[in-house]
Amino acid sequence: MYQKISLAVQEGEIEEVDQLTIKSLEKGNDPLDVLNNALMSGIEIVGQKFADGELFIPEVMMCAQALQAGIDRLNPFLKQDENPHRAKIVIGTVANDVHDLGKNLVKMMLTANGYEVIDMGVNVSAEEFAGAVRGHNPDVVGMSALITTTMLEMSKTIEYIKTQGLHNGSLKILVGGAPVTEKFAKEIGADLYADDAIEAARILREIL
Amino acid sequence: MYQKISLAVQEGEIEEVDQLTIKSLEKGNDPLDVLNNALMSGIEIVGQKFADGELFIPEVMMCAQALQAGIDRLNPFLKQDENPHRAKIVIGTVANDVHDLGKNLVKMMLTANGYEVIDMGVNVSAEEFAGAVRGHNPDVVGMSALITTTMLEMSKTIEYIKTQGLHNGSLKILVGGAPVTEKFAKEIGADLYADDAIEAARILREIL
Amino acid sequence: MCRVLIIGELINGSRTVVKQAVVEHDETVIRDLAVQQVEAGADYIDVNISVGQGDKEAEDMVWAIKLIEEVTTVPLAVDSANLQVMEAGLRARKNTVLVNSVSAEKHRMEPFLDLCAEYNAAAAALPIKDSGIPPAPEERLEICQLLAEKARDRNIPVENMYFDPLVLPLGVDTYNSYAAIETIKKLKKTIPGVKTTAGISNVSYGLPGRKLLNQVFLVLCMQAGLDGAILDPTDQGLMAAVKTTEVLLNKDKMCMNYLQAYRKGLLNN
Amino acid sequence: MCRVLIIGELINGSRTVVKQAVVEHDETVIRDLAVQQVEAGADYIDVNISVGQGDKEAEDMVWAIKLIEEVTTVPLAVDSANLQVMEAGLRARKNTVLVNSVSAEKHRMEPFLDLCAEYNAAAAALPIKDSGIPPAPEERLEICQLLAEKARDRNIPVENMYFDPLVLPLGVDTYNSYAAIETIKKLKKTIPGVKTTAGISNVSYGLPGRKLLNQVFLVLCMQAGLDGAILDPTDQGLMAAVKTTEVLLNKDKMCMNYLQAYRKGLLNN
Repeated sequence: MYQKISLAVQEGEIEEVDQLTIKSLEKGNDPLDVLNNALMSGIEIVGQKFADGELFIPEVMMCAQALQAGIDRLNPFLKQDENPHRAKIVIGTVANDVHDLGKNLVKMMLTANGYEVIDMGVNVSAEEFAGAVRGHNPDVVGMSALITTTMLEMSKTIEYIKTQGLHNGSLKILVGGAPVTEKFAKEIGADLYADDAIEAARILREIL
Repeated sequence: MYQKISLAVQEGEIEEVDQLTIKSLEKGNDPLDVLNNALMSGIEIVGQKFADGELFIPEVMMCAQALQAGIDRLNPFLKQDENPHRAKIVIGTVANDVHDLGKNLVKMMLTANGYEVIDMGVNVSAEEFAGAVRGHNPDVVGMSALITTTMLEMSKTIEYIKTQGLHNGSLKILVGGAPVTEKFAKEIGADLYADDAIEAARILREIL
Repeated sequence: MCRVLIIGELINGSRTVVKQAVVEHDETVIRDLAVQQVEAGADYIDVNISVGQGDKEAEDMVWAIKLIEEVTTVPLAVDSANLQVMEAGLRARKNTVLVNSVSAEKHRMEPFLDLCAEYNAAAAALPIKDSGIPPAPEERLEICQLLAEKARDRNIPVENMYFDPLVLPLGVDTYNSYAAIETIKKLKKTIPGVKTTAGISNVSYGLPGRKLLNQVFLVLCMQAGLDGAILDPTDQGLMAAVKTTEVLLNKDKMCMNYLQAYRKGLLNN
Repeated sequence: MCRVLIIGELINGSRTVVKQAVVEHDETVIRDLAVQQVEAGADYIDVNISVGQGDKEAEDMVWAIKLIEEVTTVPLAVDSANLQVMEAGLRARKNTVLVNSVSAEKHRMEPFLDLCAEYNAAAAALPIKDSGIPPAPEERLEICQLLAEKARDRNIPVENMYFDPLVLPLGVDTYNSYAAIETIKKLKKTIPGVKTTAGISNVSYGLPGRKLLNQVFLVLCMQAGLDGAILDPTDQGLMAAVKTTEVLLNKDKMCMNYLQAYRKGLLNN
C-alpha cells in the first residue's frame, strides 16, 4: 500500500494519492507512518529525479500537488509536533525586484517536501518581510533577488529584521538568486545560502 | 564584354543585362553574336547549374528575366530566321486538370532558353489547343497533366489536333507531367516526351 | 484534444515504391506503410493508388483499402479525382472515412459532395475552379464558401468539411505560402465551426532546406488555425514541430504530450 | 527590410564567462563576443555587466562599451536596472543605442524614460508594475499603453519604443507562452506603429528540447508581429528559423536571403 502511494506521488496522480491515503487510514495505518513511508518517500524520489534531470518542472509540480492532496488528508490526524515536515517558511522576492521564477521554484520544491510555505510574492519590502515573520512565526524566512541592484535590498531587509529583534534562535534566514553567492550571503549576515531550489530543499531537510 | 553579359545573366541582374546589351550594340557588335556568345552562353550555364542543384527556381526565374531583357533589346536588330532560338511554343495543362507547376517550370526553362512561349494556362480543352496551334503557328505544342485521370484528355487532345489536320511536318507535339511515361507518350501519338522541365529544354534545343 | 489531425501521405501512387507495389500487387509494402504511419501517430491514412492504370484503378483502390484495414482501424482518406474510384473506395472500406478531395470544378463538385452525403464521409475541400486556383485568399475563401453552402444543402455537417487553402511552392512565388496562411485565417474567421487542412510539403518544392521550410510552415499554419495536416508522419522533425507548437499554444496542459514525446526520443529533429 | 531585429544577448554578467571577464577586466573576451555576434548577424549588441560589483558597475559598463565600440559600429543595447549605470553607458557610447529596459515600476519608469529622451535612445519597455507581472495579456497591454503615453509626453517617437510582452517559462505554466504571443498581437493591433521585442530563451526554462522550443516560439512570435528578438545569434537553429519564417511570410522576395543563408551553410540547424 505504501509503495502504491509512493508511486502515485511519483506519477503526480492527485486523485489516486487522495483515495489511497483515505484507504490507508481506514485500514488503521498510523498517519505519521503514512506520511513518512509513503508520501515523503515518494516525493524524495521525485526530488532526486528532478535533480538528475529525469523529471521536469511541470511533472514536479503535479507530484507536489499529489503530495499536498495526501498531506491534506493526513493533517487532521497529525499533531503539530508529530509532523517533522510541517515547518513554516516565509518566502518572497526583495524590494524593487519582480522576478519570481526562482522564488516559485523554491516554493514548489519546499511544498513538494511537505513544508508549509507562505509566499509573499515579489517586490517585498523589508517592513513586509518583518511583518510576515512577526505574524506567521516561521522557522525560516527566505528571500530571493535576481538583479544585482536588488541584492542590496537583501542586505537592508536582513538588517531590518535583526533591528526589529526578530532574528532570535529559532528563525533562520535563507538567501538565494542568480547573482547571490555564498560569500555575499555571509557578508550580509544570512544564516543559509542555497544555489538553487533543490539545494534549498536539501538544506532545509538537514536543519528542520 | 560578352563574358560580362554572360555573368550578368547568370546572376539574374536584369538591369545590368539590359545596359550591357545596349552598350554592346553601340560598340558595333553583331546582334546574333551577342545573342549566342553572351546571352545564350550565360543561360546555358544557368540551365546546367539548375540541373546540378546549384541554382534554385527563384534564381533561374530571375536569370530568365535577365535573359529576356537582353533579347528584348536585340530583337529589333535580328531577322526572324537569324535567331535560332526564336522558335514558338504553345503550352498548357489539359482539360479537367488545373495543376500548373510543372507547366510553369517548363515555361520558365524554355523562356530561359530564349524561346517564345505562349501559355494557354490550365484546364485547356482540345478545341482550345487546336485554336492556339491554328492562330500562333508554333513549332511545338506542349501539354501537361498531373493526375492520372486527365492523362486521357491528353490522348483526346492529340487526336483532335490530328483530325483537324494541324499535325503537319513542322509541328511537334510534346507531352509531360508526373504520371506520364515515355511509353504512354508513344501510345497516344506524341512526337516528344520529357521527364522534367530541364529535359524539355534539352530536347527542344536538339530539334529546333 | 485540440491537437492537429495528421493525415499520413505515404501511400501515394506518385511515389515509386507505392507505384511498383500497386502494379505488382505487393501486399506487404502497402500493409507496412499503413502500420508505420499509424505507429508514427497518423490519425488518417491517405490512400492514393493512381499509377496510370486507368480502368484498373477502382479495383486497385479496393485492394489497397482491404489490406490497410487488415492492420489498422485508423480512419482512411480515399484519395482520387475519379468518381468511380472514389465510390468503389467508399463502398469497400469499413473504417471511418474522408473523401480526398472535393473541389468546385464543374465535373467534381456536385457528384463528390453527393458521395460524401451518401456515405456519411468527411471531406477535404479545395478552392479550385474550372479556371484554376485563384491566387488571392479572398477568392479562395469565396470558393470555399460556395463549397460549404453546397455541403449544407446536402446536410453534411460543417465539422466534416476540411477546407484546404491550397499550398503552392514558395520557390515559384514567395506570395504562395503567405496566401495559404492568410486563407486559413480567413476561413477560420468567416465560416463558423469550419475545419481546415493543408498539404505541407508542397511549399518547399524546388528549394534547398525543405525539411526546415516544411516544419516552419506547419508551425505558421497551426497558429493560423490549421486543424489537420497532410504530411509524412514518419518525418520526426515535422511531428516534433507539431508537439512543440501545441505546447507553446497552450494546447498541451502541464506539457504532458510534449514530455512524453521527449521520453520517446521524438523531439530530435 | 522587414526582417526581425536581432539583439545579441551573449554579453551578460549572468553568464560565467562574462562574469569572469568583467571581474578580471579581460578585454579579449568582451571584444570577441561582440565580433562573434556581429558576424552571426546581430543588429544590436546587448551589454549587461551586472556581476554584483555594486559601485563599480557604472565603470564596468563604460569599460565594456568602449571595448565593443573598438570592434564594431553595430548599435548597442545598454542593459541595466540601475539608473546611474544606464546613464554612464548612454554617455560613454558613440554607436546608436537602445535602453534595456524601461518598466512601469515607480522607481524606474519616469527616470529611465527621461534618459531615453535626453539621449535620443530607443527603449525596450516591459509591462512590469510594482506588484509584479500581470498574467493576462490585457493587463500587460494596459501597462504598455501607459508606458507609450509617458514616452509620447517626452516626444519619444513611437517607433523607438520596443515593447516586450514578457516571456515566462512554459514549464511553470503552459499559459505563459500563449500569453506572450497574445500580448504581441494585442500590442500590434492596439498601438499604431508600435514595435515589439521579446527575449526568446526564457520560454523553455526547465524543459528538455530547449532549442526546438525556442525555435518554434520565435516562429510563433514572428507571425504574431515580433519586430525584434533578444537571443543568441550564434545559435544557428534560431537564426535559420528567422530566415525561414521571413521567406514563408513573404518578407524575402525571390527567396534571396534564404538562399544566401543556405549557401553560407546557415540552414543546418
